[in-house]
Amino acid sequence: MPLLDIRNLSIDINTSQGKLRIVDKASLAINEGSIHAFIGESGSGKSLIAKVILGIHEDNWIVTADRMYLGTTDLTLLSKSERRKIMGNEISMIFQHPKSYLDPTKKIYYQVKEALTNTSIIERLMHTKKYNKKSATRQRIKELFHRVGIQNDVTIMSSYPHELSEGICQKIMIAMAIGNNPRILIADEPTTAMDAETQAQIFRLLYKLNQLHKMTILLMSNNFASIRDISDHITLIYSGQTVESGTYKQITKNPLHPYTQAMIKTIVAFDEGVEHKSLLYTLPGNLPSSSEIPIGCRLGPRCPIAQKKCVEDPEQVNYKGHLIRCHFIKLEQSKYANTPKYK
Amino acid sequence: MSINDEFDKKQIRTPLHYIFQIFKKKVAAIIAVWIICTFLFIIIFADFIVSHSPSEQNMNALLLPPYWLKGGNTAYLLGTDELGRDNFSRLIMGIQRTLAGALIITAVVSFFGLILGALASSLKNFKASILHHLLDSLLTIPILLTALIFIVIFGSSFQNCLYAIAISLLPQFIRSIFLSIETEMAKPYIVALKIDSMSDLQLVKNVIYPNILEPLVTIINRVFTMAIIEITTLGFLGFGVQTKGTELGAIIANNFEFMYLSPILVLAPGITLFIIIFSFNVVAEGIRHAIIEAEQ
Amino acid sequence: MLNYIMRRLGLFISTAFILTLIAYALHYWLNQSHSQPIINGYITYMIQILKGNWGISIIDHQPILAKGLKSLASTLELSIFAFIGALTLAIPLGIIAGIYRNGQIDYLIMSTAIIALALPVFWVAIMMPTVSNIFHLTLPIDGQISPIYEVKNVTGFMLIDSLFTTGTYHFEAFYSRVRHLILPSIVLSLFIFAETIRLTRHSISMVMKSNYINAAYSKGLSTVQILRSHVFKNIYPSIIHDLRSNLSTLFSFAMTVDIVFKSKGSGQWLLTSIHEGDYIVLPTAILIIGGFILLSSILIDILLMLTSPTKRITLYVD
Amino acid sequence: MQTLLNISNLCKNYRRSTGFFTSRQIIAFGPVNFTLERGKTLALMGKSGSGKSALIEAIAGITKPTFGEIYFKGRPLSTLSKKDRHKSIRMIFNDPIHSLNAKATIGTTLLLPLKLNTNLLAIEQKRQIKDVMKLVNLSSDYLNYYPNILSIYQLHQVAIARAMILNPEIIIADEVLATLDISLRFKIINLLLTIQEKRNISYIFISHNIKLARHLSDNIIVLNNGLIIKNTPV
Repeated sequence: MPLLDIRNLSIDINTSQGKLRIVDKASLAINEGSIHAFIGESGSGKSLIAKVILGIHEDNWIVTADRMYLGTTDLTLLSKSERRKIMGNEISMIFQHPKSYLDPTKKIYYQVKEALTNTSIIERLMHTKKYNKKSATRQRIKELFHRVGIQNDVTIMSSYPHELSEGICQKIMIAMAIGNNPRILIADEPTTAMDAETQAQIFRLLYKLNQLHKMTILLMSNNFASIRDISDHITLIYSGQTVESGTYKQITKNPLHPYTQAMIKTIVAFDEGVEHKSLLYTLPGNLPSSSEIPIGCRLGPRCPIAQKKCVEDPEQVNYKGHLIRCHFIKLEQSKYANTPKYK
Repeated sequence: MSINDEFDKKQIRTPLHYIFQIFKKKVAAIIAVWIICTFLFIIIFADFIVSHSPSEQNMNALLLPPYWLKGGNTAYLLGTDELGRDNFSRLIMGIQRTLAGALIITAVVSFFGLILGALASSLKNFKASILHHLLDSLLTIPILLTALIFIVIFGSSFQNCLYAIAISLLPQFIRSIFLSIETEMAKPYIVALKIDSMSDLQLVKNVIYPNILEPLVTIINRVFTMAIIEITTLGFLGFGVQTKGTELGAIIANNFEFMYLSPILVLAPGITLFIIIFSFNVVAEGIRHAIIEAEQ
Repeated sequence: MLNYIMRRLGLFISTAFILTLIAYALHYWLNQSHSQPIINGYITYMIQILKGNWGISIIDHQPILAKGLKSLASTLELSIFAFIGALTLAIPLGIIAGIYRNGQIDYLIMSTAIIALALPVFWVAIMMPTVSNIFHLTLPIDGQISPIYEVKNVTGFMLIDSLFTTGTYHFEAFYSRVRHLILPSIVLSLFIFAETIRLTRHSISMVMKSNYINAAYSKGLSTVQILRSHVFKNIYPSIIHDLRSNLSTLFSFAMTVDIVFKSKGSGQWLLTSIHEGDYIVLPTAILIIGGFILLSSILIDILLMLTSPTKRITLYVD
Repeated sequence: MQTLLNISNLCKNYRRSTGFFTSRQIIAFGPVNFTLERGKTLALMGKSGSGKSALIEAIAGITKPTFGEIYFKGRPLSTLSKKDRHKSIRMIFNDPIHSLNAKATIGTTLLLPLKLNTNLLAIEQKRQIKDVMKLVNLSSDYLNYYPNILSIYQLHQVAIARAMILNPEIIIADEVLATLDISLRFKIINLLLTIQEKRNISYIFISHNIKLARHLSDNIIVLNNGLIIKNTPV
């Protein structure tokens, strides 16, 4: 049974032009202890889904879902304030531009301390006996910092955010996020605008957390290439519709949806080396803006195999845990064959 | 000029047009606009509205109450003052002088301020630093003190009051304009335009001023408010009073002693003053919000 | 840090220098007989100023400097009173308006602020006695202190000086001074009140939108806790900075108020001097009032810098 | 093969005040030497703070170098008029949204460089604008639009059109691709490559992605602390 199970989540936003369906029947199932990659271009609705999971969405959003469970709790039944309690304890989130999530006028120590409200009772008893409270918290923060790979903890604790680099700030955010041992960590494009080396560091750190501490991670990204290799499960979203979902192997070796195929073709072809200065493969057209979403399958106008039928909304097909939302999957052709489609 | 003649332009709205469309939806601001229009009407046609000459004295009707109270007289809508002059006529003439004065000051200060602000922003190094120190020191002198000094220099008359206020408001205006230009100049699109060979003055005139409309509205409204308050304050303090013409602050000062006998003498000009400032502020806020909404 | 303070002091000195030039220009213009060339005249003038010889009033033959400072102290007392009153009311209201932005409460508070901003100060000042009469408040409506008390001039601040008279009058003189301050400071506080509400609301709504406030919410903190630990520290620099740039406007209003309430402040001092033809006080007034505003702005700058970590770094960089 | 740009001993220092009276010389970059040939692409790489941005700003004419000279087709750039300089070397900024004037239509933005730098007739200006729109695959309907309703990709197209409008020989791009989605990134690369093939122009660009830099460029220069530590042909 998945830890986080979302089925047919739809988000409508009331605007001056009427109701806009931004996210259309998105489904997401995250298994405990896995890294789940959630991939979509910017503007495809990833962040909106994250906000809905956390319950920090705006009031003019209309959220409907068939099922939205975290473990055994039904998130749809909870009020906003109850949802807020779950945040931090059971779901933690890290964002892009971590520096803006740190208060510029407070030292790092106080900000991390604030996040660590619910020390377990036993831990607290142990510490109150041995040390005074302050050094106990310091000790805990130190441990956390070491877990996320921050070396000079003493200096950093007494620094202000603007004195630190984005990479360090992201590590601090991760330390704060895992401080309360959440059941799931959501990372929303955690490495945007960082240089390649820092990006790699952050991804390595997340991978290590998953491997050593069995942390469940939902990793959202627009870049298939950078997170593909650390993830166990991959879900792709296009313009608010989840198009394909499956294990790492299913998605990379046997992509069935035309969008996934295009995505893989784009990246893999480039990775394997193309002719110098040759044109690169991309899907024709652009991601539709929220006011001009096509009816039916939203990939329709850009899809290489689109037909008349695509103006109807395709049903999601489940094939051995491999979910595809397209009218024209030719299962008998693919059969999870060894020859990947893009070749 | 339309670069693409074949294209149907009807769907595209210019930013100004768009701002105006949003502004039209703001009820309070529109009401305020109509109030301002009424006052403008009063300024232009004051001579036709008044029923009595503001200096005409009627010794048979001293300190009459307004017409709706007992003892009032419809010939004197708002009653008379201690010399038997018609309050209504004096009020109308007062509005004409005060408001017209404030509008002229606002226009003059804005005109010179925009030019000087643009020049100030194109100064470099030493000249800029001298200018800033000069502005800094002028800004430490309160407007009322500056105005008093200029009245001492020019001599006390309504016209000189206007000069004095305009001059004392100018440094503030230049400084605010300069700061807004400065923040706008730091934006990346300005660098891009500089690479298109645009000169600094061209930039300020054609690009920056349209882009800083929102602070501009605030600054100009500020100048107007300060101008009208200073005009009436100086009038109240007894500067620029003239036998013939009249002015709202001076009316209040004249009638001050008779406030308990006939409260309308002080209430009417004060409330008028309040309504004028209030409506201008509401309109300015409305425009500002419209601009902000349009930019989003 | 020291570097910044030095630079501010440098700015203070150069601005003060220009201020003395302006004062001297006015002095030169007012003195019709010019015995010396301009530059020599300026040097002589400055020597006199530095020695403390700021001239003698032609009306009552008293030194202008002492009178000017005493009237400044009176205006200051009024302003500080008004500030305290206005800020204690305006900051909470501004915070409420900022948090419930675009709600009913916000609308109500902002309307009050706009109305308060549009009221002409001198008119409110002359209406104030009537208003207090309506509420049956028997507050004094003019003067600095009741004339039955004789207060010796020690610090120049009547409120403090009146405490030295406790031997004769117990606290009566002090109470009398406080009662005299109430109405004028209410009038003056209207402007500060409106301005502070506007500034607070603006900075609050800016800060509340920021990511670190969202992060604080996601840590499970309540709104009150967030206000206490994250919001205040981030908003007060901008509020104080903006109020600082309104100091000279505020002083203008304070002068108007003390003229109407005849409370022997700077405004009244200048007005009576001008009416009686004693124009020589004007250059002195420029130096005293301008100098005071300049000094307090610079001190506020330095204080702000010392207390806010983010300001500090931006200043390191430039 | 014609050498378009020859940079010799170019250096940029600036003063930063460290005390009330003292200041310190800080070297942004240099001295650096390299050449760029017609139709070739040069990629600048290096950590943040290595002086890449300062270097391209100096080449683009945003800042003045303290020392050294840039030769354009053998002539020192400092002897060229501002107009000629801006005509032959143009820049694409990394953030297309903030580098466009929000109060001007796309047409006005494209027209401005023509008006300020050339003496073309109105008809020729129109023709040139339409040509450049065709070059970047953007419908000329967009000329009457304001930037706020364009998508990110379209804004990038406009930014490229703006750089191409004066028919420059060198285009300088500052991290154009850093924050984009991969598919958009590839589209822009394709566009730049097509333009290079059609007009035979040269690019200098900053990149963080070694793979992309390899694909796009003929030469890669790596900067560290303002100095060239590597200059390798691909």
